[in-house]
Amino acid sequence: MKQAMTPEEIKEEKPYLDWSLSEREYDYICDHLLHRLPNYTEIGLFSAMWSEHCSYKKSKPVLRLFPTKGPRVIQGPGEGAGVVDIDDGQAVVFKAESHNHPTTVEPYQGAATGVGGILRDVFSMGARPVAVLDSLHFGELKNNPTMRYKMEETIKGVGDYGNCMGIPNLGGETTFDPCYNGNILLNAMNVGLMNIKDMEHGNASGSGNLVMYVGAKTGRDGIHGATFASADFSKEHETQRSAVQVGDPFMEKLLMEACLDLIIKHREWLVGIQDMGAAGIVSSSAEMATEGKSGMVLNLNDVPQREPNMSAYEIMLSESQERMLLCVKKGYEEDVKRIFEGYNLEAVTIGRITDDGQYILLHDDEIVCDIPVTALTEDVLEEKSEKRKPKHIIEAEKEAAWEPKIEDAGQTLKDLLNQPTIASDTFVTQQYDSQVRTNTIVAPGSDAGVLRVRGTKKAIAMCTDTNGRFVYLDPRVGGQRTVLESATNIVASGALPLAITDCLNYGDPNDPEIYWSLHESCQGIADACEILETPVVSGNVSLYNENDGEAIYPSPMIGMVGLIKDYDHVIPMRMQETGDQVYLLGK
Amino acid sequence: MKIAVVVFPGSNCDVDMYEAFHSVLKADVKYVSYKEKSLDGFDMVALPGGFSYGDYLRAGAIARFSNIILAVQKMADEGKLVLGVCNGFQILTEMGLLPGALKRNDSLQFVCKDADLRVENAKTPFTTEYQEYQEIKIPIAHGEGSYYADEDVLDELEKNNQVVFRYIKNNPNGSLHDIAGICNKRGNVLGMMPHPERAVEAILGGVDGLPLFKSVLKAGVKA
Amino acid sequence: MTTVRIYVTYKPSVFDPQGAAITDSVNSLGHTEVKQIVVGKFFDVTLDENDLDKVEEDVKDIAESLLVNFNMETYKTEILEEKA
Amino acid sequence: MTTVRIYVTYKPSVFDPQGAAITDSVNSLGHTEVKQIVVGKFFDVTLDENDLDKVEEDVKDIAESLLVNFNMETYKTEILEEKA
Ligand SMILES: Nc1ncnc2c1ncn2[C@@H]1O[C@H](COP(=O)(O)OP(=O)(O)O)[C@@H](O)[C@H]1O
Repeated sequence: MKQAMTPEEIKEEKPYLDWSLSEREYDYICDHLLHRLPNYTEIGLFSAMWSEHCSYKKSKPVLRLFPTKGPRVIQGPGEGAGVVDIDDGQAVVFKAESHNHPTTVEPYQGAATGVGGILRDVFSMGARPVAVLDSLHFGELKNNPTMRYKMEETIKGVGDYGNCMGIPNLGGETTFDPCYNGNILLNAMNVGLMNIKDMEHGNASGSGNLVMYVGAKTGRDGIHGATFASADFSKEHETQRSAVQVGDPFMEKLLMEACLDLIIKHREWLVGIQDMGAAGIVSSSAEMATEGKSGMVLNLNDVPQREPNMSAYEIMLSESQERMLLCVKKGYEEDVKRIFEGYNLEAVTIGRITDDGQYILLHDDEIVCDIPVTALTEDVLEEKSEKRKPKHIIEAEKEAAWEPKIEDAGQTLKDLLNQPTIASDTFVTQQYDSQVRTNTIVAPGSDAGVLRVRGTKKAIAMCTDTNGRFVYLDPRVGGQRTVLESATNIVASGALPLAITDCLNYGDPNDPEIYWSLHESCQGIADACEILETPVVSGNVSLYNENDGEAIYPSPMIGMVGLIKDYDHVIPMRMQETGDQVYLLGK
Repeated sequence: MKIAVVVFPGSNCDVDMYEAFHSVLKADVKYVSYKEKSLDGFDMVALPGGFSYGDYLRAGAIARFSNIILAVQKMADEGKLVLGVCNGFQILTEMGLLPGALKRNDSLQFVCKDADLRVENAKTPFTTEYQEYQEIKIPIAHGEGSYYADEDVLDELEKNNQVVFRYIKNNPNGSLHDIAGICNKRGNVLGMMPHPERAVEAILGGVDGLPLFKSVLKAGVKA
Repeated sequence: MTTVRIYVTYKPSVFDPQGAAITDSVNSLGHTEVKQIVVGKFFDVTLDENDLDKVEEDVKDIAESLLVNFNMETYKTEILEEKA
Repeated sequence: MTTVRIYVTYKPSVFDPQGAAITDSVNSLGHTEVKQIVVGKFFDVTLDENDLDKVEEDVKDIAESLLVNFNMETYKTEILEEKA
């Protein structure tokens, strides 16, 4: 397959600008990393790997604010998911991830694949996913049938995927605010359990070891997620092409059972395993090789493909769902294949590990990429951002604090209960299987979901909390409050808070006011985490949540997990008996 | 009494069913793969809930071509106990061991909640530990649970007392005659949408499913 | 190669909640001229077979053993295209 | 009265897990001559309208505003029958 442009044409025409790689970055790649002009495939890989989504180049300085260590933390941020010790050789494994753009564009599939992606992050660690939580934020429902449709489809997408996988939904939140009119938020969290001895890493090392691919075939789905998300919507109508990623929960169920089987029963065959998430094969393979301080050679003709005539660039960047990448010890190729065959899945060798640190791709007998692995993963230019206190906050500080006037408390209560954000969520939670696998002690509808750890007296509590409006008005206190809200939800269920995960949902960070809010609110989250001794063990950043230049409220989501030593101490939220006394604690 | 829980690709309440027999009732239960051809040596087989083959065509439609299905048929013919819950019920209708079919819920939505049921027939080997017309609460969790059969089939079911569980108060899915579970004429094959295996421990919300498990274990002792 | 389209619908006696829901929402969008909407699915089956008798036999078997549930559904077939 | 059939399918580049799973199972039933099964849905819309231009306009609006998801699907229409 011919490259679409020559290196010289790329230098001249600068197509990478459309893929959100800057001229400064391009020059840096040419002059300092490659000492030559990159070809079309290579520059495509750089633009994906150096995107905010993969590199965190904008948000890294902010993420450094978070405390990430603690006596129970076995694995903090950086792997598929965070791992926290819950005694007896067991650990709870969890992470949250956003899928805001895909859900805004195609709510059902966006939500479904959001759930699917976060499950793979957890089971690739060697943990069995035991609960899903979903944090949903929609625009206004009133007089807005499109938003109602999007809401219904989003909920259906979350439900269908988790239900089909047989992973109970243990909680979440559903809020409505005009700031999400043009940009829905879907954050999915997954919690898994494992025996610490089974923990796996996204690692590829050992010259001569194999790179194997398993799961769904590769199509042209979600290529350049970022460009797709911002592409003019109406143009899409006329074409026969679609980059929508479609979820296949049945495939994922097989993949999950097969991977857990392999990890738990045959870990000596395996060097590492990682799911293919954003930026597909390139990000999973380059990250694994970096982790293992290795090089890698992949033959793209061996990658299972769903569509004919895919270019190297398309194969590498495809975001087709339900795929995993494995590094397998030399000599165990056939054994690994046999495990997957047992689940009607085909595992295919697509490459091998080398020790020269180079990332080499072959396609149709040509070398289409030959660059140092770390150029993709570690040499990313961090970007400085400007901060400026938002005008609306400065203005508000000059005014006297607003005092609510309540004339008719009964009416005010009714008005409050009428708010979709506050009204009953049964409509949502009824569509989710919350009991499958029979460990659910407290289902959605309480402060936190509570799940028994089968075979022990232990239980884990979990919840998600977001408070966009609060954070918008006072990012520092809003960030603190959000963590505190989670902690009170966990404590009220009878559990000790252990650690948190997060999704940082914000607008364009190049806007100094938004960056200031991002920084301040994360400082607030960090403050609260320090005091509550709940380190951040995993998380996700979603920037550029805007529509027509209107940003969403800064909306960090906190997902917290707590431990209950004896589930007989679980406290349900409901009033228990007539005649019981009611107390108000605190100020 | 030896019980088999069949695992199809996409089964996901296999654990629920297994643990109800194993941890709660301390019965002799084993997982059996859908690839097996024989259930010899077992006295009962349970087809669990879930999404066999993703329910991608109709729920249960593809699973019924598995090897194990002939063995299930054989158990039914021999008068041994066959229990299908949720997806298992759908498979039993697809393979023709039970009449009728399960359609998409009238609401077009998946529904997970406690359902109020009445035990309409307490004489089957699955229900002897219930009282006739006892009202019970059992969780449901399905998207395709609306029972449908032609008029004459429904008449036949009613006449032979084959409707074992019926929804009361509120029909959650639009099933005809409020049917939640039916058995075959002989009474040794039961299919039901609600999940009795999810109602066997008080800590998880209720124990109204326990009598069903006690009934089958008692039937096993007598047999 | 031959491609056959198999149309599957509910039997007329079976209530179709989806059809009813769609008809309602089309009406409430202002299209009151719409009296009924019946929903069905179709399967385009491409077979490596050109003998039409054989094709008919294969398709009948596939439809009746798997694609159609006679308790609630009926079907029709139509040949879409044949090529060597 | 006029009845129009609206056929809705995934765009060719969109992955269809349902079609893939059904093809697999048809193959494993022994029908190895089957190379591909594509799944689609159809809507038979009956309108109280005989002016075919008007029918076409109505059907286009119904399909595009409600029945078809342009992110992933395309559609075709066909007039099934007209009667007064
Ligand atoms: N999208 C959702 N998924 C799962 N559970 C949800 C969802 N939305 C709300 N819930 C559940 O409904 C209950 C009420 O939610 P919410 O109104 O946010 O309560 P609170 O403000 O007390 O946290 C919670 O138990 C929550 O877990």
